[in-house]
Amino acid sequence: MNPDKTALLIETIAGMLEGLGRVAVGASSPIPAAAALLARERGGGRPALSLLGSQAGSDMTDGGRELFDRAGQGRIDAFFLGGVQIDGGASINLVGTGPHPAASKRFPGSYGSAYLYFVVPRVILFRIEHTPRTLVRKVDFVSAPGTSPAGVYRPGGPYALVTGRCVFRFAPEARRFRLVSLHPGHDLDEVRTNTGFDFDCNEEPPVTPAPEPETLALIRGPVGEALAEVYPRFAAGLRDGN
Amino acid sequence: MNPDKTALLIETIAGMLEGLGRVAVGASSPIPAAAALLARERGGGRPALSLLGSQAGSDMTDGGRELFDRAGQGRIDAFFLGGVQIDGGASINLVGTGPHPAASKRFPGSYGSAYLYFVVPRVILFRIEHTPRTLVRKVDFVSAPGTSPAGVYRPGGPYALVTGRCVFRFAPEARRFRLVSLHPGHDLDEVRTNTGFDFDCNEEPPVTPAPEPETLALIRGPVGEALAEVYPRFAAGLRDGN
Amino acid sequence: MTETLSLDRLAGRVADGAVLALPPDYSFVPMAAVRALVRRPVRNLNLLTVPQAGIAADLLIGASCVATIETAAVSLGELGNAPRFTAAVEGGRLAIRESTCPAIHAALQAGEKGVPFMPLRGLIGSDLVAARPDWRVIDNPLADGGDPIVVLPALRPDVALFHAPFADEQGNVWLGARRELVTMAHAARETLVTVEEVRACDLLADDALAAGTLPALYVTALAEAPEGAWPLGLPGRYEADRDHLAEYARLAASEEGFAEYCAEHVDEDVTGLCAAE
Amino acid sequence: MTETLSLDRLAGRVADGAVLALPPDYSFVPMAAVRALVRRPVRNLNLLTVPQAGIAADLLIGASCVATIETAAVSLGELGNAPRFTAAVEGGRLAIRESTCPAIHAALQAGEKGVPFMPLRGLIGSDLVAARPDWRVIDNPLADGGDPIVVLPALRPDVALFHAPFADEQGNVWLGARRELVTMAHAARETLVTVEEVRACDLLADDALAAGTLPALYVTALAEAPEGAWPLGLPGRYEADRDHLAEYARLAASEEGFAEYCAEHVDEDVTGLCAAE
Repeated sequence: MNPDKTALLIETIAGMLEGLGRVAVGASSPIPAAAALLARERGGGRPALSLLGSQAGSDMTDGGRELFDRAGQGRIDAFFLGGVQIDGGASINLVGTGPHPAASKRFPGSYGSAYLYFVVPRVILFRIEHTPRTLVRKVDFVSAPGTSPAGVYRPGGPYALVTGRCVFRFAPEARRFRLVSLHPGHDLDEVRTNTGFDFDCNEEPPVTPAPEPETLALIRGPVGEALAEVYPRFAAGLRDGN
Repeated sequence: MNPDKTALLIETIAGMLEGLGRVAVGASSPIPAAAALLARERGGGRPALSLLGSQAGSDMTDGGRELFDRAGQGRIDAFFLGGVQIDGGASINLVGTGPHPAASKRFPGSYGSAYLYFVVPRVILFRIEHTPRTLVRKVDFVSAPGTSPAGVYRPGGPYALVTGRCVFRFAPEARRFRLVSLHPGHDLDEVRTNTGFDFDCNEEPPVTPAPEPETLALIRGPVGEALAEVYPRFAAGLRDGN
Repeated sequence: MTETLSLDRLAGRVADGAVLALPPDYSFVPMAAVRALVRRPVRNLNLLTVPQAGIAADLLIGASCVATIETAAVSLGELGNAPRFTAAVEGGRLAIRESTCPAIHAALQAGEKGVPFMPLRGLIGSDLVAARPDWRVIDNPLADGGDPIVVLPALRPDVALFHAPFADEQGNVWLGARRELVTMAHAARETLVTVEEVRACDLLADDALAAGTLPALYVTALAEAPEGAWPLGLPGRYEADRDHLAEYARLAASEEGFAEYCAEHVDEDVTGLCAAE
Repeated sequence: MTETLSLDRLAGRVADGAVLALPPDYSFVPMAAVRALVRRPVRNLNLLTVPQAGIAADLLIGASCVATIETAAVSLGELGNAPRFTAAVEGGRLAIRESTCPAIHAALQAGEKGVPFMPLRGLIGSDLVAARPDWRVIDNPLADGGDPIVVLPALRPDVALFHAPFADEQGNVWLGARRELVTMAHAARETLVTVEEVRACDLLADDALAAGTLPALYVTALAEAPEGAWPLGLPGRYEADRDHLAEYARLAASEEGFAEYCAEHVDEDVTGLCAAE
């Protein structure tokens, strides 16, 4: 991915984390991790972060369950999830395509999604690949549902979906995504063609704002440095601007 | 208490621990702790011990819950409980006498008894004071019941009751105690007079065997030494034979 | 961010009427902070002892700071029954929520996990179940009926308060193997900690120390209180002051004696820390 | 008493058909012992990944040692999907019990506590619930109805197996902050541990080390296996061998390549430890 696009995604996600108290980032998530570090840099230490897979960035001392226990305690304000498939109701599938269990294509599994999606107030879905294969009308397997019936304990849920083409916000009442901006160089027709689900949108959606020079300097500087322990190659790319 | 009686009680309880894998002893229980140490000394390291309140004798690293979790896992073969009152059905009361909650006489509370009595296979009740005040027909408050109806999960329960006058074994089918020996110098009439509940017994119960000289040497030697960390005064008494 | 406060300011953070969780006498008991609470004085506390308590609870009860107590036992150990606790219960002046050690541990674990309840074996047939209408006996939903089991509601104390050997400047607190305090802090909405000292280091950066560290995330505020567990001991640091504890037991046997004890040992801040602020 | 065995003898303690719990790639993975299991070869394992797994599970699956797997995910992380796991599931040769990380942690805590089940929030509406007939949705018994919650049956693995930096001669094992391994060992019926080294010390006698120590009580047997986590890293000791892991990912993409990998790196005991017995 070109460095402008990477910086754009980092900037976009960082904007969604402003003012929060604590953000956790799962393993193998360099762009969300960079976004969280950028938000912290701008917020003077807030949000606090827990970076999974990082020694220096993790402050967990109660084993693998601590992240989930913290989320259950209400101490995690935002988290990131992806999906082999994401559907128009914000349900995600991390298990496989085709009929379960004899999947025609198997993926790793649900990880903590079936829990965290319910208890973390602001879950940001992030999937760069934006095609009818990834953004589908209905997922083949629900690792975690986007919404729940009344009565189901659910303080958390989907907040936004960030892809390589655009930004959607999720409207819980409508149980639908609404396109809020198109990344520079992408248009609505292209997004419609590449999205397997219906979504709401204005006729002329704005362009996702590109990061200011000061932000780029932060990404190349302190953000890249902090990221280097966990994602050395990705961080090197950031700092070189490629 | 005179040193012969102390040694007799230690010997008696130690005999009930032979061949077990692991014994735990609560805080403020010097005689059971000495008995457990004696059993371990004779058993060449078995049973293994967990002495609560001891730094050197505790091998717990998961906080206050670990003893209970271990017991729930089936890793504790014997434990000791006392009672402000103990009744003929082996129910124990650690809470208070008179109507609850406005007890006429309040005692500390149930501690872990309401759980451990159910899950530790061999619970030895130990109460030196053997009077109609302590051994009652029915306890005023059931901290932990001696037996449970069919269907209640209960791999554990009462094994024996050792007092300053005699030894009872508990017969779970009959749900009654059976006197198995009288301590030297005590007789059946005296026990009957001082026991508030009915119990079974042979016409001429044997005398509780006094410890052999080798056992006394162990009690004065390695047992006393190991005990000194937790019960310095009690251990000093043991080693001086007083 | 963890704040660093004076001892009296720290004690000021415990609201009247709060559910306050305290450690057992074998753990890291915040005696200096308890004296500061009595001096304030805090009122109508709902004490939760994790799972039992000794002089700390007795002092608060004797000083009329406590409305209710949830406990598995209150005792001075080898020094006998806790006199002010005993008198308050016998006099009908203290509402008691009877419990048992593993129930308190399990209910705090439920609080820690954000689940509404935790099952526990045992208990059935104990009068504790009758004394605790908030506990329920249900049929084990995974058995085919006929397997009763008790479920306990989660405990989430308003404040957990304890003393620890040291903290670092980021607010990480070293607790060693005293993990009941870790669970207490995870389950509590706020955690206040007194420490022997604040060290210039990063506890989480050291493999060995990290294993026994409560991360700063859980620590609302810290205060330095050297010998803050006195007259109890701090395992591995200093021994209990047995003579003083015996004096407490003797004096607290009567209301007058207890007042005398407080006048001498509680009403003045013997550590002098609040003046130093 | 904890026994000390050779690596191959230790592997011999895992019975065919056992429920075997393994740590996740970010924890202390017993790769040397896993290779010993493949050499044996063990058969029909029921793997439980705590809560996810990587190359260890993939190797056992590729070598036809595994009948079923209970897991939240199997993946090689940045190196992509776990190829032998993926092929086995797609080929219908591996029965999978779908789970999610906190469910595995919670069910092991139930095993640790000796309770038959543990409740967990979330999950409702996920296809995991349908895929797990052993999970039940019940009405929260402490609410007045209308609050559905999932209960998970306790997990008690037959064997927990992991690698640790060191143990002492009494069989106490230092795990630092890797407490998922502590819970695993508490819940398991037997625990087998490989260590970098056995040290002449008493881990429980040192305050700082005790905080991160699994007591010998839980440790059935130990084997020394220097670099026993290789090609994964041992946090704080050595880094993962990224080139080797990439080679694994490349070769294991096909059955033939996997056989080639095993011939080179698994079938011979590269550590030479079994010969040393």
